[in-house]
Amino acid sequence: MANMAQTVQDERLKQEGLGARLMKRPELGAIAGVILVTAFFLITADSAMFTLSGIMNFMTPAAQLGILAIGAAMLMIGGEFDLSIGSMVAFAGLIFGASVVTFGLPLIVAIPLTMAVAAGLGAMNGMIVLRTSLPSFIVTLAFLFVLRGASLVGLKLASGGSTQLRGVRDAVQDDWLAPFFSGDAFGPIFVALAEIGLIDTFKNGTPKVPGIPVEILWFIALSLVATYVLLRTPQGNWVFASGGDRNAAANSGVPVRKVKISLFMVTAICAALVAIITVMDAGSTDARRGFMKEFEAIIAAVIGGCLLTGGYGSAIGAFFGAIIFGMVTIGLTYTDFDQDWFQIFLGGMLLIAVLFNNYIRKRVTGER
Amino acid sequence: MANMAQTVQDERLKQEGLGARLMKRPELGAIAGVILVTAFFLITADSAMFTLSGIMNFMTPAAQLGILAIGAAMLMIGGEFDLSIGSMVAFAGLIFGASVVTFGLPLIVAIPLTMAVAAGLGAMNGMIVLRTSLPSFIVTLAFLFVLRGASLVGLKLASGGSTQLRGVRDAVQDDWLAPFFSGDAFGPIFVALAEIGLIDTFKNGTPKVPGIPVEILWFIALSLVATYVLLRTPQGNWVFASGGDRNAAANSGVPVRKVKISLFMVTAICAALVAIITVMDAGSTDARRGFMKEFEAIIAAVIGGCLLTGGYGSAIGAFFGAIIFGMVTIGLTYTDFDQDWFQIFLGGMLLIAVLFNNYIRKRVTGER
Amino acid sequence: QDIIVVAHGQANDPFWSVVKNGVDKAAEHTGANVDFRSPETFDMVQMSQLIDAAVNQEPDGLVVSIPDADALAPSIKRAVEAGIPVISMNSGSDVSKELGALLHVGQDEYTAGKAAGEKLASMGGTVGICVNQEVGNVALDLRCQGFSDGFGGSVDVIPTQNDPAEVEAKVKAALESNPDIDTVMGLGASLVGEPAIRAVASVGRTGEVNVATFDLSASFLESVSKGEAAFAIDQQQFLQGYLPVSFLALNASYGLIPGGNVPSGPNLITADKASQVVELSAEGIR
Amino acid sequence: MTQDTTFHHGDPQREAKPIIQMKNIEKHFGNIIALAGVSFDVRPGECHCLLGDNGAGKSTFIKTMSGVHQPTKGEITIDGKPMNFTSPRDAMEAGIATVFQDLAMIPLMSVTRNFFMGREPVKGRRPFRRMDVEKMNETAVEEMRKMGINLRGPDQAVGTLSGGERQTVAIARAVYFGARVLILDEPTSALGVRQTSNVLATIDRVRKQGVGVVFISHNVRHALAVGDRFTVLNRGQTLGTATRGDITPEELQDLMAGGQELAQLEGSLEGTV
Amino acid sequence: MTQDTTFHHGDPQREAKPIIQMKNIEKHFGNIIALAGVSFDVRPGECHCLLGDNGAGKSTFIKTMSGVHQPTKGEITIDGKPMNFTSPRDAMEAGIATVFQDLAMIPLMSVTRNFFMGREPVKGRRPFRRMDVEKMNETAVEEMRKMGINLRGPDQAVGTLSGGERQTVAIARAVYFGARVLILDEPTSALGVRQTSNVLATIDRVRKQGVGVVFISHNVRHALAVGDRFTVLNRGQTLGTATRGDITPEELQDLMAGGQELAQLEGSLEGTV
Ligand SMILES: Nc1ncnc2c1ncn2[C@@H]1O[C@H](COP(=O)(O)OP(=O)(O)OP(=O)(O)O)[C@@H](O)[C@H]1O
Ligand SMILES: Nc1ncnc2c1ncn2[C@@H]1O[C@H](COP(=O)(O)OP(=O)(O)OP(=O)(O)O)[C@@H](O)[C@H]1O
Ligand SMILES: O[C@@H]1[C@@H](O)[C@H](O)OC[C@H]1O
Ligand SMILES: [Mg+2]
Ligand SMILES: [Mg+2]
Repeated sequence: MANMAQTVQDERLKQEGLGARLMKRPELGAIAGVILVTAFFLITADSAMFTLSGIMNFMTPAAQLGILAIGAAMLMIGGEFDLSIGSMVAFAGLIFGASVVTFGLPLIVAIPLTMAVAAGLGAMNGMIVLRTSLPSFIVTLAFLFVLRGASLVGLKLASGGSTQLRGVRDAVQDDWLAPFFSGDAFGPIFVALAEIGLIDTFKNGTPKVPGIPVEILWFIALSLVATYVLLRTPQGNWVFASGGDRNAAANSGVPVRKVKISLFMVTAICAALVAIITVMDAGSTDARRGFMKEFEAIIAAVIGGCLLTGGYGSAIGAFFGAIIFGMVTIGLTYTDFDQDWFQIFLGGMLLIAVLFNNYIRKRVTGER
Repeated sequence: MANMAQTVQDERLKQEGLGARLMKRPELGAIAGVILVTAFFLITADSAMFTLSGIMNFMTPAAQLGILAIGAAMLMIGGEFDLSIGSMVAFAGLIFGASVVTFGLPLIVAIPLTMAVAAGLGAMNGMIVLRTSLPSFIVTLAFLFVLRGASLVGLKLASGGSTQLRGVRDAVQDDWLAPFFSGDAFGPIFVALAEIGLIDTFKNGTPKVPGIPVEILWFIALSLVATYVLLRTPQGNWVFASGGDRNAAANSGVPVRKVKISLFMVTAICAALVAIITVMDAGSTDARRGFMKEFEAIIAAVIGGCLLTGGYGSAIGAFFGAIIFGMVTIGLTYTDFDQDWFQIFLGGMLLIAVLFNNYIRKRVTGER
Repeated sequence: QDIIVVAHGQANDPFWSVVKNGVDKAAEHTGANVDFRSPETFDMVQMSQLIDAAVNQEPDGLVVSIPDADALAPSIKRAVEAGIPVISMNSGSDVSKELGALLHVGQDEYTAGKAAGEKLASMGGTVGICVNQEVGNVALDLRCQGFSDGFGGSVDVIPTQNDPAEVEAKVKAALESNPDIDTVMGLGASLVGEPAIRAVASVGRTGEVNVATFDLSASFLESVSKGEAAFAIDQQQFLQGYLPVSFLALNASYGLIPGGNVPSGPNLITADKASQVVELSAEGIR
Repeated sequence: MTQDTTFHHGDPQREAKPIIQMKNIEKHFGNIIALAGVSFDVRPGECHCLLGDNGAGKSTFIKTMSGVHQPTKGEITIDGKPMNFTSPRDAMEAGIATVFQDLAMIPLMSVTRNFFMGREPVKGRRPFRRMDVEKMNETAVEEMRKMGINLRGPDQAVGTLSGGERQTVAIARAVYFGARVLILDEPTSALGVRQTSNVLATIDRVRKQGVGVVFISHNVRHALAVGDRFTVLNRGQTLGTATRGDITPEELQDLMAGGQELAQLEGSLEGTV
Repeated sequence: MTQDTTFHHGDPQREAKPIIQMKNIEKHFGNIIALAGVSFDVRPGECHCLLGDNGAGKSTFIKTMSGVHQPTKGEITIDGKPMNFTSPRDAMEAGIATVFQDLAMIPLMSVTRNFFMGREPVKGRRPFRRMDVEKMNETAVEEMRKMGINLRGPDQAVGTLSGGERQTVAIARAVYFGARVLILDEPTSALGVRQTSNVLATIDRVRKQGVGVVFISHNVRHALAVGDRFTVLNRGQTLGTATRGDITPEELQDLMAGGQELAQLEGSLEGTV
């Protein structure tokens, strides 16, 4: 501590404001993007967007994407990709759906089972990548196809010929674990708040917001845990090291193989979690679930400041990246823009948000 | 030359067969994958797959993908991505379609115009990437959305409300340039070959294969040119250098900015070429053309040995990568397998082809 | 008056762009303020969120397509509970009532497929393929199933991705490896129907192999009128956009509503009618 | 040329059993033969210098010793027991710490994180066990200061350090995790005058504590200053091992240049290299 | 300590106009001040040594001179005309060739391709103008041989070369593209005995041809062997410039260590650094 104070007095250092120090963190730069996007929608969007229920509304997809994005971000920091997470959502959804509907398992069995299967597949991805030293891009791409195909075949088996498996809601509705993975949390509080008029209600008196969707809580919790792990534990240090330079890390004694395989497993488990939550919420699963989510997750991580080349990034950045992406995709529907222009706006907003975030960070840190 | 002969006699070198020397080249490793996939289909698929007409049949989509893949491979070697090439196919298709149908321009104007627009957009991509030093992944992703959206809006304008613009075939059929960009080449030769019985004919005597689809010729020509440029010209050297280590390259005097911007332009022009060929072949264009092609192009390049991190790869590798991808996608239809298994099979074959290619290369070169 | 349409297909999908044109036209005619929205891909989870977003804005009417009743039910019910009049269209005829929608405008997919199958069988077909470009969309599965049941003969389903070149090559591959195939049923006109016609031509069997497709495209209709293809199944999706919006506008103004579902299709377009429809299709109306 | 330094070279422990012994190590990369049979050992408390021309195979050899490469042929024993390192972590667990010629640092990571990479100190109980960040920062700054580098702060990214600063991080790290064997591959190449003295003094210090040191250098003076034995490699083979005192600096310098005649400039540069 | 070498130091050309002149250069990285006002010049035919402790700012300074960094403040003139390099290519075109401390090599590319990177010789006519691969290979092997490295082959990837081999590629390249100013940032750090003599001799040779050389080193002997003037940097500032003969080796060594007292070990290491 004394040392630090002393080095700060070094004549080779300029004074630097708190703002500048904060903005150096990759995660905090992304906040600038969130602020910009919020400002944009405050001006252009229907005021319903920023009511409590509007916020829950765009945070729900943001959270579902964000859970994936946090896994993807950790894996990217560790220097690898997983293109199979979208398909993994479908496949884990199938495993979970079949467990509860076809085999009638209780959640306490079905959920760990689903996660275990996902983790096993993630480990397999990782092992192939490490054993063959092929790029993870190509290995997990193969799994993208294989798992997507397996979901189709499996669904047809489980549902007797359809590509949709229904009846999950009925199967789980009385399970004591269900409230942790579906629906809205803190319902009674919201009802109470509505009664005293703090929350808007529909004409029939039910609160417009029945609670906080559980995925939002999972999302926040995971972001915090991931941030803690990355910044405060040895394992987090290993993740950065493995992604920064695999050989240098291994030569310094980092168990690179274990780290990478664990990251593949974590990412797969995140996908399984999203699968469980969305399947329970939707009450059904189909062969197209999670389609393209692998890319959206990577996008969110990159918006949040992760480098594609590994070794740099943050979970909190991915958190804000997912929120930006969620706000932009849902937010545009609150505006009066014609749907034909949707993609033009989506692309434009993404670019502007990222440019702005980048611009702010550079100004503040004085990088060239 | 004398030097080289001398260094080979170095006592610190083991003898090495011609095979080993050849296999060290990234492009030649990919041939192993092609051979494996061919062997697989020779056993499992209907014999129609490897008739002349069957070969043309899978080579046509392979060539369309391959033209994109060669652009993508060069850009990847140069250390950047372009996720907007799929949307660029749609957008260039719109520009081209509108030029010939709506404005009635002759091909000699419409084709350069389309390419110029594409090149301009490519340059814009590149300039944003270089100016902001944002990852190209995120910048071109924004263009993915923007160009896709612009194609829709533009098509509706050009066609008066529909998402399909028709009448291209009628508009171009008498243009002297048309045979270079559509239909089949060497028709007369094939007719002659058919007459002497070297090519199968339909009952009415016309050859079953009316010629070589022009995209296949473009594909081969581009692969050769790209290979030549990469291996034998200073510019090729700069591409490897820029992708290998941007700072080191710039510090050694490589004009990294120019190189990268040119590569973005080349990639966009490849997309425009595919757009022109497919729009003329189909006679129409619509807003969904080129959907997901950016990923397939990257996949083909990676199968062919390009590294995602840049600085390594080959155009010939991408050539074989596209052929592997094309064969695997179309091939299953020739087999008796249940078509629901398509994606499982696609993923599995991709993985096996790449593993095999990798295994062969390692065995031959003695890498660990 | 604010009316919101949430559909599962995108504005750049040729089929849905026609629906959207119908929506826009109705907006123009009724003077209502109408929004058309859809998820970026076929994504039921996101679609339910879009419905929620719409409900938050408390519009005077809501139009939805229902390709997966389980997934969308809670959101639709929430709309109904919130007192928003809901009309369903395109898909979901079977569940529409149960979820509280006022009525449904669309065609029954299975029946349409079956009708097509019967027609193709009557044209002499015995061995067919059903080309599905959107594997996993249950509505499309139903069509192939209906087709297979109505057709009677042997039917293989060929899944493809979204690329015309690939569809063409796959149809050609199927025709070459099984020369007995005499019928090709496509589930979309521009993505499957048109390349299928080219594939049939390239194996020299134009006229021998019957090509039919769901939905319309101007190019495909031209082929129908030239006799290169058998027919297209029109579900007049313009109506699926136009009618619900007008109904809801009238409902908001005067409380009027029709007493039952409106079947907008199926409507087989064969050579005799095709040429009249081409122009309308090119304008995005059919 | 100065050959007698004031270091007290203790008892060379000639009779002590070697900690690590490498026998007839060969290493091939594809068709390239980098090592063609090299034998070498390190005894506790000695500094064994590995010398040789550029490309002789020194780095390849010590990478084999520290588990980075598996030898193509040959045997490694530790305390007389055969050993087969499959990763650098194995070698570390056997008590071998290495400063690699390429330093094995992650440019994007901070000095502290690089310093402790793979061996982070923790505090607190599971599941709240976490890195002891203050201690890490303090230690890193302090160890660097001992080597003669005053860091501006422990959170500067290693990629933005100067060449010598970076090399010092690698040395300080290896020394800090005080092992049974310390391998230094050209540790002083980028160092300033002061930093070099510090490193040589440090070698002397740890040697006296009984650690076996392997020291690679192209600088005859540095080698003579701290070395107890000298092994010279040439084109992948050993030219022999000499003991301090048995060899003159001139002989050693000739051996280091690969035993070849020096370029005709040798005379003119006498004493400068 | 040997200070008189047999190099003939020609006419120091004290009166010649500087080729390049840097005035009050400052360079900040964010809140880090790497250079706080440094002035420096190079005259034709002289070897100007830039010396200083680790982290003093030497590399940062020569990067500014070769167009890698733009100075935060200060002026650069070439032949008296103000210059503003926006890229290293600009500097090269002005006749400045540099060996960077990090070498600026692409590990995945072959020796030949690295050697000629950015300045490939071509043959044939447009549009068939192509690299003259044979000539490139021959030249690369030959230039490396001149520096004392026998390559196995010109197509070995630079990433698989030994440290000294790699450094030699960078030096041979800069020398080959014989410029008006040759900047060498610690060029001998990884080199063997023979290779070092060769490099020092090469510096001497090109200087005699009228090239201005900037030479950075931590080795007092190397500096004294070839230097005509000596500028010492300390913590981003100039401590002053001395001319050959006006300064004793001991003074220079003290200056290089940043003017601070050497660690207490200095005595014991006398003459070894
Ligand atoms: N991975 C590799 N692939 C091919 N050749 C290699 C590889 N690693 C090293 N070599 C070759 O082996 C030889 C020995 O290299 P090494 O790095 O061990 O030399 P060194 O003695 O450490 O030299 P220096 O003093 O220059 O650091 C060199 O000629 C080098 O080109
Ligand atoms: N990009 C950068 N960002 C932040 N600080 C930097 C950057 N580059 C250099 N520095 C700092 O500037 C100072 C000068 O660095 P420089 O590399 O010029 O030193 P040097 O004199 O070459 O040292 P050495 O002899 O060790 O090579 C160092 O303290 C370094 O930490
Ligand atoms: O549901 C839609 C269907 O009716 C149409 O035929 O094709 C596209 C589908 O999205
Ligand atoms: Mg070495
Ligand atoms: Mg330096």
